[in-house]
Amino acid sequence: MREWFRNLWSAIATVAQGMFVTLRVFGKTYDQNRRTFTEHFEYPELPAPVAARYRGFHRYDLTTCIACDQCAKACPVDCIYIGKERVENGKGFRVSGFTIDYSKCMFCALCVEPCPVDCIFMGSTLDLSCYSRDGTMVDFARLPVDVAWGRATLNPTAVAASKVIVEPVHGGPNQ
Amino acid sequence: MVEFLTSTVGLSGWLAWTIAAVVSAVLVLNVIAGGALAFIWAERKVSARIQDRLGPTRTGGRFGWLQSVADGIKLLAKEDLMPQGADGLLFRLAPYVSFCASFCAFIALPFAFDVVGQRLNVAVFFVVAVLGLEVFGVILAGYASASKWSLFGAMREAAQVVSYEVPLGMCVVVPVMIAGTMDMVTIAEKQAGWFWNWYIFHDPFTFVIFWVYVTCAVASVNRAPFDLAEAESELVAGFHTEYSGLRWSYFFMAEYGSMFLVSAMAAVLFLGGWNGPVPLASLAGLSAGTGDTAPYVVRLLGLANLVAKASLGVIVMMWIRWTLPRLRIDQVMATCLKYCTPIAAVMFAGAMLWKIALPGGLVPGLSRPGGEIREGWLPGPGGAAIPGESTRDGSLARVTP
Amino acid sequence: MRGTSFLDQFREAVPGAVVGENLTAVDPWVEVVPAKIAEACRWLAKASPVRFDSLQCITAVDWFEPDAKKAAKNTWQPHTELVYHLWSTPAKVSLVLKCELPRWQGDVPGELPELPSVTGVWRGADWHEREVYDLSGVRFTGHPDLRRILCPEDWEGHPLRKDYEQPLDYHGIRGK
Amino acid sequence: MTQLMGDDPRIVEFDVRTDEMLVNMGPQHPSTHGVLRLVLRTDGEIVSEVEPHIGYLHRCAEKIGENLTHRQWIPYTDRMDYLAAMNMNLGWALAVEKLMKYEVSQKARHLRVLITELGRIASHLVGMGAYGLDLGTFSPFLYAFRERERILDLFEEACGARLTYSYITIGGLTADLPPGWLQRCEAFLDQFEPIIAEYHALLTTNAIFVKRTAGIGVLSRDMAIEYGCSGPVLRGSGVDQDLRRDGEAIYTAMYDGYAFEVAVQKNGHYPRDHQYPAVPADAVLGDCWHRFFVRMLEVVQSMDLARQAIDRYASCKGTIGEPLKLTEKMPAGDAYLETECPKGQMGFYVVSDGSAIPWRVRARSSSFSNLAVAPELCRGCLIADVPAIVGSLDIVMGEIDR
Repeated sequence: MREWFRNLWSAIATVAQGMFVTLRVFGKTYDQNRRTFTEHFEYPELPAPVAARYRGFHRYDLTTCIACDQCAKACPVDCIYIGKERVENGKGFRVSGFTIDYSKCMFCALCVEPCPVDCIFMGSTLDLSCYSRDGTMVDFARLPVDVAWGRATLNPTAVAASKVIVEPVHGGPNQ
Repeated sequence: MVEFLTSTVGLSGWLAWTIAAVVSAVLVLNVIAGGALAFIWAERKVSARIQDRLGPTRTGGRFGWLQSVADGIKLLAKEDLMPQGADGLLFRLAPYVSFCASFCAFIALPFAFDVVGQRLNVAVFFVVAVLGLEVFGVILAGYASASKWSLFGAMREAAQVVSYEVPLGMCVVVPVMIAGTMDMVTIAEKQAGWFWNWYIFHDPFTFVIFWVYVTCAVASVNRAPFDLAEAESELVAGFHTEYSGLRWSYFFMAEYGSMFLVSAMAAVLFLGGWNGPVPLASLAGLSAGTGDTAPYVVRLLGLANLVAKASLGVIVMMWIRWTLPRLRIDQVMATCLKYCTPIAAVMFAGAMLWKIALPGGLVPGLSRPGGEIREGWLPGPGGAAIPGESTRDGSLARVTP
Repeated sequence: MRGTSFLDQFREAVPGAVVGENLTAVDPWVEVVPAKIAEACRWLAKASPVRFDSLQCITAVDWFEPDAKKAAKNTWQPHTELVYHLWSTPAKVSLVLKCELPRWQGDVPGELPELPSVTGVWRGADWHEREVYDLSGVRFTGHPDLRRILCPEDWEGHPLRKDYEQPLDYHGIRGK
Repeated sequence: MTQLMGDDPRIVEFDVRTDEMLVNMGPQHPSTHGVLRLVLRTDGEIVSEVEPHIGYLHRCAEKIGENLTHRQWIPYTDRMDYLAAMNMNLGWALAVEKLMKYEVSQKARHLRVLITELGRIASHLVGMGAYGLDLGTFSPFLYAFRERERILDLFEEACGARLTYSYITIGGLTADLPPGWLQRCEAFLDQFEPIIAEYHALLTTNAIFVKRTAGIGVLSRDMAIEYGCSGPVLRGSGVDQDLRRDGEAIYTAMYDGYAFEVAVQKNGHYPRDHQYPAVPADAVLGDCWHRFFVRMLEVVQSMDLARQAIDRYASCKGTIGEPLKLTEKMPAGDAYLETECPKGQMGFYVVSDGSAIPWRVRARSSSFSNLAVAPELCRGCLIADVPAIVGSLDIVMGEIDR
């Protein structure tokens, strides 16, 4: 019998306690200074804030790239494809394509580290949604340099537009 | 309405009755459907706030107030699937059985003292009985789905709801005993006046039994922490695992309909029905019986009162749902048989003794235990205690005034 | 604990089990005859002064080089090595046992090498042995329920073998 | 006479036959924590046998590891226990460092402690919230995620990712902390500390929660050891083992000088248990409640360790060092190292033939061993207890299937 009352009491007390906790959170969300936790993000309307080191879609500088293949070798998933041509009457390579397959890329940033000329970095674009797999293949050599280097936002439109340009937008540092 | 149709429009009797019935049914149906939409929206918002979120914000401009409508349209557009092994007829029938039960009970529910579909002198009994029919829909759905999870849900529902009828019945009987009638209109009328006339404050036993009623009501409409029939972490979705589209939404509407119903019943039985905590109408000198606009104002006030109380009850149920973990089936049964039933029984006995010992209440001047008998101007069957209703037991006979 | 004295006791208790050891490696290990592994483990777990009451891990390492050119340079012969990592909860020390098995039983390709199961010593070995069987193709005799665990039941081959070739087709799903 | 016999109410004829039923719980089921499939053999509500079927998330991580260099495999360890990727990174990094006999700087060690303890908090928060979800309460889950979100913000600032960090790497960490990070971390810890009481109110002490977990799925001490269970599952059974204290030198060196008590019940008491809710009367050592409670204690313990690490890291001179080159060669040989991850002891085994690419990589996951004990625990329980028991083991399928 004592246990019966104890069970009853503990049930009532702890249920009331739990309900009080949720009620307090309920009330706190109406505090104009605090608001709800999720109210800090207005993602589709405003871009989601990302940290300075955010590892988003790459930034790539075609003008300095020497096509040394270091990033492609470092990539654990082999998602970087570099097209290069020998420069006539000169040394080094001319980059004819620098494609990253974002259906494979896992944003580990291992490609950034070995680059001898610091031409590839992780950017802050986090959304590159597209309707076909074609959109996941981004050829940075055919993107406008501003977009590729992150001064303008990397966006699906630019990626789509880059597919129709036949020539790379710049020939690399040896041009 | 029937009179209007036969005398003024000149229709024959049966046609008039049919039209009147259809009009009333559509009215009630829309009230339930509209109410369900509102409550689904409220559930989203309440749960969101409890969880430090905002809930729907975009649909329909601010506050996502069109969210339920959008959901409804989506559900309408969804394909109605039926598992291959399902019992076709029962599978299709189940949601409607479930919905009808919840819907029928609204007939006897008074919203203000003569705003009631059909005033019954056994309204309490009727509502409890009809509400109990909802379980058939669930059992049919679980059985007919040809899914093992659904079957588990159905078996649990059968065990649980039928058991909870017992303490629920006992809780409901207490106000009936105090009022001396099963007519919900009269029960509510007897609690008129200030809030200390409400039956929840009638004596300590009714106060306790109100909470037992809340527990049993939550259990009997399958809300968390007693939502064993659709325990999503164990049974995927329980009895409605295999349902989709509109059929599924009927279950949903039935659930919200019953939630509102049991809350409204709590309001009528314990919380003074349509009588506000402060008798505004009588303080303002408005009378429900006489005057040009006064009756309408009083009824509207009563309606608002009852809907507010019932909605509050529904919101409390949501609050409970988003706070507590779910019980196990044996614990649900133990709660019913080892806790709710004995407590309800003891409280019932206590309330009875209280009524015998202190017929005038604790402070005689404060409360009016008999209530103000206003049957004189009330339409329909008498609201007074029906002798014989409670004379089966000798002790009860003395209680009835 | 890992010193010679314990090893001597081990040799004495399970005669003929220990065939080699390396006490200077990063993880010192003891090599055990495959046929006696269950017996050795039982002694280590139940009777030895340090009760290795917990099995941490069973690993199979496939020493095989499919490329014949590279294989010629190797100092080792192709074999499958089983590594048992044992742990003693009371003493908080670990022990590494190794077993050398042929890659194929009797050098007949397709015949899985066999050794006794240690599920009788630690019940937790059950899943580990199933995994080794599944991925590396070692048959544990006396295992109560030796089925594939990670791959589907009708999968062919043992993926962690070095000569494994990914199937081109599995139930109509294109491989590679 | 026979007529009478037939009407005798005392004689009940059973023409109802009951059969056992096989039910598939999963791989698409709300409470199986990913793609675990449990085949239940049930008689009504009573489960007579549970058989886990795993492998739905098998991604051949070990085979992939044989084709990549040691550092290139770090992102794959992220994807094992994706709720505590920092701890996974650390496990692999230490295993390779052990083989190479490489020692990171003192500052890097403190930073690793700080980061992994935050990772432990984040993982236990998910474990706790998801356990509430298994028992049918939703709000603690979102409260837990709310706080975890703040930890992920901190991680994002430090390494640029919110889930697959690849932050701790062989030879140290990929980057030092950004300025102001320590203050933000301290602010988070201060802000988080009082919230734990809410979790206790909503779950640990809640009568329904206690009823659902106390005395359910009792894992005895011997069985826990024999099955190779580890982490909170082992400590919940009363085994005093924590690799942060008892592990190998390379790992325990990280925690040198740190003050912490292993969250395990000794003589009927948890360390500093007067600060926490009392153990309910129904709870048996080794049951779901204790496993849950150990996690809750470890959250506090990790906060404490993180605070100590902040102080030490801040007062430590020097740099965190440089990560090793991607193609740094490993000496021939093998090394096995287990570290204390939030889910249990995660072991990494690396065999090298002298090149930068390991010959064989093995990940011994804690959840794998912890889940193996589920059939034992679930024998004879009710259906509703299956999610309660499996949830209390706090498994992550990414780690089990690898």
